[in-house]
Amino acid sequence: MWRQWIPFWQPGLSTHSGDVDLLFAGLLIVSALVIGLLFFLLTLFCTRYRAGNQTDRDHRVKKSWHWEVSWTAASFVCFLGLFIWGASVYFQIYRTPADEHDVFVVAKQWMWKTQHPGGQSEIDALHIPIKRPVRLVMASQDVIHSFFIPALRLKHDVVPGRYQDLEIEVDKPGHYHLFCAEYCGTDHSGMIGEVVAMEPSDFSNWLTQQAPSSPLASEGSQLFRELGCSGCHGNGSAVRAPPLEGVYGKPVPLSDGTTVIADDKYIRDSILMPRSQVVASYQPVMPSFEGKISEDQLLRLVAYIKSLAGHQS
Amino acid sequence: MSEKNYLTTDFTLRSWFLTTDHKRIAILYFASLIFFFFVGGAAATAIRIELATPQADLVSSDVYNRLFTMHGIIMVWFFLIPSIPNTLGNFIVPLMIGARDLAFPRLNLMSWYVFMLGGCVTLFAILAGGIDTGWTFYTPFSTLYSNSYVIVAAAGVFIAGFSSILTGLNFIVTIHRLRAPGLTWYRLPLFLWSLYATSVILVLATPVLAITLLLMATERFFGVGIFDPRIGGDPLLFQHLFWFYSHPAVYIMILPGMGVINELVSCFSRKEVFGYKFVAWCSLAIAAVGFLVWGHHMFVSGQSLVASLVFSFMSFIVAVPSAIKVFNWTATLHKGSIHFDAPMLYALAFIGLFTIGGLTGLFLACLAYDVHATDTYFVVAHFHYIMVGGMVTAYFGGLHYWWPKITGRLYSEYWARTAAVLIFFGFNLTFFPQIILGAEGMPRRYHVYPPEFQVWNVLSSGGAAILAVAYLMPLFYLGYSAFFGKRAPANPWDAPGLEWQTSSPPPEFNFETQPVVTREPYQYNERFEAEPQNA
Amino acid sequence: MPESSAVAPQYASIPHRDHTAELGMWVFIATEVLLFGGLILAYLVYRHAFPQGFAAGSRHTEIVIGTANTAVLLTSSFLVAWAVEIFSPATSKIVTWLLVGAACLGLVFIALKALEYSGEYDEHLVPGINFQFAGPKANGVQLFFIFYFIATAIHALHMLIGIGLLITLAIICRRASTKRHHTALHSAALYWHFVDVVWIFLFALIYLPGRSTS
Amino acid sequence: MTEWRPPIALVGAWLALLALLALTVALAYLPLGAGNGVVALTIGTIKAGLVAAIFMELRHRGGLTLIFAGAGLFWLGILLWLGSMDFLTRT
Repeated sequence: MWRQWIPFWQPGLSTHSGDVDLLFAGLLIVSALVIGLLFFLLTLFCTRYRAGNQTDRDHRVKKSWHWEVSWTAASFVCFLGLFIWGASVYFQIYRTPADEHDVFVVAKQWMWKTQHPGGQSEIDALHIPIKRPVRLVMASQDVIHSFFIPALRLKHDVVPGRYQDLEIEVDKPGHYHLFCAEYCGTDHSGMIGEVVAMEPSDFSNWLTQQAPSSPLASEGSQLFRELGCSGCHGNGSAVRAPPLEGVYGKPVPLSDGTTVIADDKYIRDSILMPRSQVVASYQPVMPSFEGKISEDQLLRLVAYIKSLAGHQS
Repeated sequence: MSEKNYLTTDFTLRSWFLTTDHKRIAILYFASLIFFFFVGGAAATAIRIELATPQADLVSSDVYNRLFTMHGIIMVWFFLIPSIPNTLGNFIVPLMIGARDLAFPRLNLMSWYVFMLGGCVTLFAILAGGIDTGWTFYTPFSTLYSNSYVIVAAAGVFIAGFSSILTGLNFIVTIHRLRAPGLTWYRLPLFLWSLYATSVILVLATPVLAITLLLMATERFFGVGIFDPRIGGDPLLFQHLFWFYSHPAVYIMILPGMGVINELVSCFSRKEVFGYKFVAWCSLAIAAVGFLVWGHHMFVSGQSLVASLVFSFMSFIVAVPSAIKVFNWTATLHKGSIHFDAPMLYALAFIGLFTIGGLTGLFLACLAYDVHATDTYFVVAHFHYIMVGGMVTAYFGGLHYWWPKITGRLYSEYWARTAAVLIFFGFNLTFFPQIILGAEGMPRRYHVYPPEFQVWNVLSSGGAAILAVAYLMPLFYLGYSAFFGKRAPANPWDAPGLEWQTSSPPPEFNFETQPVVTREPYQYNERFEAEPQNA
Repeated sequence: MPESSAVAPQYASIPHRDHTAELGMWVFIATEVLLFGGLILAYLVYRHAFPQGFAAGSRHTEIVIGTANTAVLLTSSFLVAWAVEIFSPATSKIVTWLLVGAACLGLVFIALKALEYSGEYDEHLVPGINFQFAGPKANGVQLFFIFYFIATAIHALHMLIGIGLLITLAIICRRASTKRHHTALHSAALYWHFVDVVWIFLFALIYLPGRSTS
Repeated sequence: MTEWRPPIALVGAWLALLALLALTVALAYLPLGAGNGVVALTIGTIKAGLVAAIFMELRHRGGLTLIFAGAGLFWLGILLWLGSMDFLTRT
């Protein structure tokens, strides 16, 4: 990478944060030039043309339009460049992540609860392996929160009522701040934690050392039975409901003629609002689980349905 | 004085509280705004004292949250938005266009009463127990989770909004219809162009705030509503509606400040404003394009990436006319004859601070950097550079400039210059560290914070102490001058504007005879000797 | 204060005052457009998200009352426009009756609206008070009815203000009708027509969707 | 004594409005799919235009009044366009 050749340049904690830092430097340089020019002119004019100072005040610039056009054009071109630069990095940061190592994040007043696919859960902390993209699937139990890791220059709001994907990757082991950046009530400033990035081997050690708990998918499987889902979706049931084996990640034809990809969001919506997107050739008979199931439980069910399609989680 | 002026026509309370004279209404507004400024300022002081240490030692989290909410609500709706339009604008607009009053004087008085009603309701909400939603009232926190006086506070803001609309309406119609003979659009002082642009925003954006707050309050009252995620409502819709008002509101706050700066820069460099037509149209361009950028508050909220892209682009576009203005003010100084009276010091401070505010705005408009900087102290510093460094500084500048006209007295130039310099340094010491804090990632609205941020917070709190003293100073020397200052002549700055053609203070109906305008604005006589003012 | 002259001191002449007042009214109407605009945005967003629910919700509104109300309001607007057109001291009696007629039609509108509200209350369609709607479209229907009640309530509030204005003007015309009241009447008429226009759009958004399907 | 009679334009506009009302209600029952919404709003716009042009006398008014009347609509357009853009382009 050409960036290594910039003198004194520290590559960031990740590719993305390095990009943002570079952008920041670019913005700083532009700002410094503008401020420098402006303050120079202000100082120059204020000293040279202060009242009582005998100086040449004739031949004032009267025709102004070509000055106006030139500095308008200059600012515009400069801004356009910054816009394109910023936008391209933004799209890199927020690109829809591929199916990677998933971690579920549930935000609630006032804590972060993270859960690994193996069932290991943490409060106000997140352990991840380095140099490997991790996909966070985030949901909020109550109000809007915002998942913010300053060291990664990365942030995303977690809005109740929907899932939010975010990809993170850290290149250096260490402990990094995790903040809630969207004001969320009394203990907003207490909703902080840390992201611990570890070498992959340390990470797997850490995973195995955690309090033994069943993987998310198996907890989901248990819920699936407890909540009565298996009564209809299970094999050999009397009610005709779409089978869930292998459905995750596949296109699903809907009764209104459209198709959706059965991703986390679709599964979540189908549990909470089962009749909004009904699978073609099935009757809309499923009851809504809105208000009967917490975000934690939802995530387990999603993990279970994913596992039915042979996904690791 | 032998002639009666607007202050001496009548001394009864009734003559003040039932007046339809725009000048007296301006004074009523002025008194109210000083009160609200110090209420909001007191909250700010408490916040800065609390943040001097990383732990919670002065107040609890709940109190802290109520403090910054109160600071925001009071400062935005009860100080910044009405500040220049309703005091200086109310006083100066009819004088500047050679009219005897605003188009609808009774509406003008009503607007003050509506404003005060809104203010009282909001103060009641604060005294009864406060609001802890932040000034942005984001749902679903405000509708379903907050245990504070949200509806009352929203009602206060809602009511005050009507006052804004009435003022904006009055200005628009006045500027269209009541200009003196010969006063064509291109002969209008630029202050009026910017107030006109401000009024357009007031009239077209405020109703959206009204309906948004109404929807929010309804949802809170009935426990179900349009933004409720439990029934499929979208909290982002609230943010869209809220920022459709609140981003243009930023321009409501800064455009009048820019307008004042035009007057000051040209008066104290004894030259016409460079590129008059460009500056005039830039005000309208800012007002119009300012409506297209609100989504830049939502780059990390989960709005669609396409929408973010459009809003970011528009945000860069709206920066262009602001940049043009800064360049034109600088060019105005070129080959001028610059006098460093107190108003000019404020104007120069404005140009510097506004430029820093504008440049930090570019950082935030830039999508990828905003992901890091939004909701941190970077944003706090940015908008304080615009609102406080820009607007409040311009307000003080304008206040000093027109003070002789308003009160008929001259203030102490020495104290005024001292205060201006002190404000400049206090301001930078308060808010520059916050830029750094933001870049390092300290989130805003944090009551306690990790200890590594303490150094910059202590600096900021120290600066705030200086700033607090500096803001108190004008209260004393201007207050003193209003009663004991030297009598001001009609035109102490030797300025050509119509407002200087009548006596100081002006008579009840402004002009004895209808003035007629025959030339462009800002035709300054170069050899002006400032009045010896150190009374 | 030296009042009692024909026009307030800031105006040069009576036409000057009248034009100024009319301009003020148009600015006010622009404000009002944006007030309803916020609601319309909410409507469009949710209709896009819940097309079925909004169609179902719409089918639960009373199209007969809605259509009758639209006709009532259009007619009332017509009467007001007529009154403005023929206004002069000579025709003050007719003008008075036209305004009273328009105001009465306004009251008919409000009465029909109240009837409709009570019907919806009985059907348990009032969100936040007694909303009950079974089935898959419940969320969309509920959002539709939240919009419906807020929009029509704000509209009805505007109607009440307008009725008050019309009655006031009718009384003025009855007592002492002079040329200078033409401006007041004209401004009130602009407001009344605007309320009418808002209803035309609310009618299209509330009552018409989903009629062709079931 | 004809001065009390309503001008023909007013009567015409009133009748046209009632006719359009009947038309829009009738068309709402035709199964046009997404076309129903478009038809309803188009007819609504025509009706609003009639009210504005004839009842509100915009056809006799100068440019300034037209600009003021249009400004509200223009900004309404901004609100609806940019406001719905987010929701229409979400993935």
